[in-house]
Amino acid sequence: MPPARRRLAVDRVEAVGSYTLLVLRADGIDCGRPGQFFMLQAVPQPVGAFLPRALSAAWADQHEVAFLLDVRGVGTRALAAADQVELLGPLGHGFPEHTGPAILVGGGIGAAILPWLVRTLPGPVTTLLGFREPAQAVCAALIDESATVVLEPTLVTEPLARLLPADATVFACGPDAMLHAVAAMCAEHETPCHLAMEAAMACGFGACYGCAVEIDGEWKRLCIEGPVLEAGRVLA
Amino acid sequence: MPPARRRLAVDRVEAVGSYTLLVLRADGIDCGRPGQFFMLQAVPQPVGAFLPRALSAAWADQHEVAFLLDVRGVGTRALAAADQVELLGPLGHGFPEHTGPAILVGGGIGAAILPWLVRTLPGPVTTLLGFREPAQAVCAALIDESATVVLEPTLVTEPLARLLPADATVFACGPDAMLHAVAAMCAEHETPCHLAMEAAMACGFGACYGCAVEIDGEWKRLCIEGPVLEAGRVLA
Amino acid sequence: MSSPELATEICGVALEHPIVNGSGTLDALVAGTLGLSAFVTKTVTLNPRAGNPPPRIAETPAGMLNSIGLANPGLDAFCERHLPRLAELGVPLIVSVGGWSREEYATAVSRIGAHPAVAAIELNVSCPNVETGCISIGTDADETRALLRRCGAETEKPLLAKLSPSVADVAAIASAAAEGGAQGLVLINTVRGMALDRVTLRPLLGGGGGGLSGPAIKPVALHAIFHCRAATGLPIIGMGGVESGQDCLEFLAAGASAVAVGTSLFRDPALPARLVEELRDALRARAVCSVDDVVGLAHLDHSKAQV
Amino acid sequence: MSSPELATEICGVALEHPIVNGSGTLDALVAGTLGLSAFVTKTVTLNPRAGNPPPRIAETPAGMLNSIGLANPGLDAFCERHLPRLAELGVPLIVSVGGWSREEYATAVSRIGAHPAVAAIELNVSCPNVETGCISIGTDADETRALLRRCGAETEKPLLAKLSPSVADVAAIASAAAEGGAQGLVLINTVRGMALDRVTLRPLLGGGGGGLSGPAIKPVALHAIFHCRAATGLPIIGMGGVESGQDCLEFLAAGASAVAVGTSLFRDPALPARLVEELRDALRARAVCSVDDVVGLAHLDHSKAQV
Ligand SMILES: Cc1cc2nc3c(=O)[nH]c(=O)nc-3n(C[C@H](O)[C@H](O)[C@H](O)COP(=O)(O)OP(=O)(O)OC[C@H]3O[C@@H](n4cnc5c(N)ncnc54)[C@H](O)[C@@H]3O)c2cc1C
Ligand SMILES: Cc1cc2nc3c(=O)[nH]c(=O)nc-3n(C[C@H](O)[C@H](O)[C@H](O)COP(=O)(O)OP(=O)(O)OC[C@H]3O[C@@H](n4cnc5c(N)ncnc54)[C@H](O)[C@@H]3O)c2cc1C
Ligand SMILES: Cc1cc2nc3c(=O)[nH]c(=O)nc-3n(C[C@H](O)[C@H](O)[C@H](O)COP(=O)(O)O)c2cc1C
Ligand SMILES: Cc1cc2nc3c(=O)[nH]c(=O)nc-3n(C[C@H](O)[C@H](O)[C@H](O)COP(=O)(O)O)c2cc1C
Ligand code: FES
Ligand code: FES
Repeated sequence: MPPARRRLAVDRVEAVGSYTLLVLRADGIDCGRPGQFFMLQAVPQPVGAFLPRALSAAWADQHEVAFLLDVRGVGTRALAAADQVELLGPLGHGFPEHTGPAILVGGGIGAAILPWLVRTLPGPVTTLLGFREPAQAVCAALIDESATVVLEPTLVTEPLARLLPADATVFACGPDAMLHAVAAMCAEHETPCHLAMEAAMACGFGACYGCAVEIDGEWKRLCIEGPVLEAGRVLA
Repeated sequence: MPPARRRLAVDRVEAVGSYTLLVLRADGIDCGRPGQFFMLQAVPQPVGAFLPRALSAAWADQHEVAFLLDVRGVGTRALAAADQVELLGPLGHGFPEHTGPAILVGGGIGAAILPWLVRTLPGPVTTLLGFREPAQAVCAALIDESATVVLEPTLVTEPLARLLPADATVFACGPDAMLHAVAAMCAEHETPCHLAMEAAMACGFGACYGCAVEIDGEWKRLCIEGPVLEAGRVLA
Repeated sequence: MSSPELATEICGVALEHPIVNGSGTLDALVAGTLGLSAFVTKTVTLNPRAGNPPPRIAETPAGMLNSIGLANPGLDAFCERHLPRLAELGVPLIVSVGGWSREEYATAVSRIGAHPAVAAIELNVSCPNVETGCISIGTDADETRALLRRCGAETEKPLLAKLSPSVADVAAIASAAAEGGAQGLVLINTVRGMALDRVTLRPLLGGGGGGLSGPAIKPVALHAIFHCRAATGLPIIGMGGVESGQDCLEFLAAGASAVAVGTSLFRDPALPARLVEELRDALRARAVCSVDDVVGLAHLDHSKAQV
Repeated sequence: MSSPELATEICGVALEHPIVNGSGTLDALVAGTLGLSAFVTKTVTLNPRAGNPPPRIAETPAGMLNSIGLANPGLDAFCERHLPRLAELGVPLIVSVGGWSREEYATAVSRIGAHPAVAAIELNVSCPNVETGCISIGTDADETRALLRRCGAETEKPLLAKLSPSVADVAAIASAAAEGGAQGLVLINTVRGMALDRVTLRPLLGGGGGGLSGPAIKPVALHAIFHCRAATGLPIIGMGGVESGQDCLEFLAAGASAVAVGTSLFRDPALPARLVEELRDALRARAVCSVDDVVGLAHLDHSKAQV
């Protein structure tokens, strides 16, 4: 059974370079774990954004749950302007518990999922972030002060290539092309790798079958199987 | 050619008993004359109120244009909560110029159209207002401090009956049943009578043919012929 | 006043209240039944179907398009793996069946109808997301009649025909279904539509076109329900954009005996519970004793509604 | 970059830009032409029609229903009183014609086609707000073909067929119209729908049912345009919920040569001017030289769009 939808007040909205940080008062709700996601819709429902938007928590605690948004369309624009938000979640499977060394790879707004993950990893962390432009890279400070940041035309797979093979687990989030490149590199070096993926979602709780992604060689629901997947399940 | 649609800022919103006064900054636009109407839509457009709402100006001058709203549905509710409003108008034909004695008859939210009219009538005015409940009658003060106010089960046609025949012109606005009663009484006493009518309107400028009312014995567009009509045209 | 009676029935299937789900809009094995009074399965076909490639959904004004493409595990897996677990849900089970020929439907109906947990079977002759079969049957009165006859020979369970509004005269198809022996109707399936990618201006969905659902199609649903009820008198599961208790009231008045939710459920899984409350309140406010008193109300002494 | 070329043509009628109005959604004699590149009249019928009793409109999610019922002054009054004034508007004139039989259409086409100010004639075989005629023709391929043949014999002016999406296969009707000699298509008329009065729960509109228009039906329109273009290659005036320059772009890409606005015009009479600007900006942003370069773009090397 999916969690109950909750109406939460917006605590603050801040620009983080060209991204937007949306912080809700968590009201003590269970926010799950890093890598899980929520379906968010502004209140009142905006004209033209009939469906809620899937967003990964950037971090969450007893007091607040934060999202880093790339405001591109009508749904995210309405969220960035809202006083209240309907929130359904936490949904899906987040990152697995992990204690050893980790390499975090983020591309663009994919970095949004990393602040919380980095806070929960007890072992040594290396963070690699790739962006299209400097204004996007501002969010790196939310994740890891010592992150390696590259800008296009350099791809984040370049610094990753220099680190592999590594006795670490890779956690990656970003555009599909990046995820596939990262997964291929990790497979080649037999480095464990987990990908946080995206797909168009209408429900987030397995009802619509809209979020189909090729997993284990067949179309499966990303909201149920993922959004975090062991890379081998997607690469196959 | 209809006037240009304008986006106006809301100056203030006040409760007037159970009605709501919505005052916009007029920004120097031409607001027409008493009895004309405007199509209003809240900004941003509210979900569920796809069409603008037809509203008569309660009054207007260089600085402000005011509307008295009976907030019943999603469109008026959104207007009462808006910071900005899209406004198209003035539209239709208002009350004719009149210099002699006048009897104003308002029923329910029909009273909304009278404050402006009363201010522009140079001759003696008798105002009769009928409401369902005391909270609605609060708006009488906006129209005429010395208005005769009746509450259901008394109908506003009762005080009118006592005034007729009269050497005056009657101006009436209210529910259809009231308008037909008033028109019939005036016809009986050969008292000139003008009615401000309502119909469901999609456009307000003659485009949709939605606002059909039986006028001169056929379905005609209220937004073009009216909303103020010489009673004989509707009674026929 | 005592609480209004929400219990009702459709084709002999007793329902605690009139709110069920639309086929293909809930996986009760994952999400539970969310307070629905019956569970309708996603359409099952003889052979497994992977469904259409993504993207499978697109947002539209007050609605959405889907091109899922009848993704389902196929009859064998459904009967072996899903049915036993669906039987444990604790609410009546309505299984939706699709196919590419009369015989495919008949095979599925026979096997599914034999399962004791199945209360009724919905024949989906209206899926817009496949090229052939299914909707080609449901756009043809003769095919629809023949399909119902053929399937009726395979089961004692009530058969309901799920129809598409994307036809010239849905009431004529409904009448054909009734002649073929349908005990009920399910109205409406999605309306055929398409979205283009904003940037490439090519068809957005993996299946090309898709089916439009959500509040946008509510008026289309009310029209179909009203006219099919008038034409056949059959009990109807009504759906298409329902999102409030007022909507439920209107669907019942148009002629539905039960009301299904699909798209609006995606936004809020607590919707069924809220609808039950809102419907109860609405009936109470009207001093109506029972849901059944509202069913078909729109047909009483109305002089209009010719078109 | 120089300003993109917005000038185009439909069935040989030169247009300054692709934005026109939908039939029945503007009275240019009252409101002017609002910057439209051509004016399409409300549907004219042989005999005058009072139209349906009120209420004639109802608001719906992201759209509206209308049951105007083809209110019009009839052919004689139209030709004598309206046509001479419409001829003075200064933009090409497209007259929409409706009827209850082939001969009624033919009479109107012959008389209207003879007027020098008339650039083209639209045959409305798709009005959902009348019981018979009109849409009964447009839901039948043979009737549609025969109607076009019959009317083609009456005029040299281009004939466009305005079709309803409320059929099983609009592309089949479009193909029949093409076979009958239609030089163009007008897509889509409103979708059949109904609304109930919130309180009485009886049909709200004076005509019973009504036609659904506005953004809600945009996906239905794109689907119809895409498939009719693929089936016939005929030039199309596309419409159904258009409210932005992006919408215009998508309608052109789906296969429309001109784009009509109806319902969204009601909310803002300045819409045509805004659309022209937004379309110009959108073309410029894509470095496209001319509207014609976008028309039909959605059909290029798309592998999907089977349904
Ligand atoms: C599990 C998951 C986690 C996500 N986390 C984040 C996050 O932390 N921050 C963030 O900015 N974005 C995130 N996204 C992407 C986010 O959901 C989309 O950016 C957003 O839906 C686009 O909405 P919009 O209103 O800006 O754009 P619109 O153009 O209005 O979106 C139109 C439609 O397309 C869909 N859509 C468009 N792009 C995407 C996309 N990339 N993925 C899924 N659906 C899309 C939307 O759901 C919507 O229905 C996540 C997506 C998923 C599936
Ligand atoms: C010329 C004219 C002047 C008016 N002046 C005023 C005024 O000064 N103050 C005021 O409160 N109201 C006035 N009205 C009525 C006002 O337009 C409706 O009350 C309002 O449309 C109802 O909107 P809603 O959002 O509250 O209700 P909803 O229930 O959301 O309305 C639903 C739909 O029904 C239509 N509708 C419902 N009732 C009416 C009605 N009585 N007349 C026309 N359309 C209706 C609406 O336009 C809308 O499309 C006027 C109407 C007209 C035609
Ligand atoms: C994502 C999705 C999948 C659907 N799958 C099916 C299906 O498998 N079989 C079927 O008969 N209807 C299917 N439908 C149609 C719904 O059951 C319902 O008829 C339609 O969506 C209208 O209701 P709504 O507006 O409440 O969603 C589907 C609808 C959606 C949105
Ligand atoms: C109020 C109204 C009246 C209409 N009258 C006619 C008509 O007389 N003839 C016709 O062919 N179409 C008529 N239409 C249909 C429109 O021309 C158009 O096809 C349809 O509304 C879809 O476009 P839209 O969503 O932009 O309104 C009418 C539509 C509306 C809303
Ligand atoms: S988002 Fe609906 S099934 Fe995954
Ligand atoms: S409101 Fe549209 S014609 Fe009068």
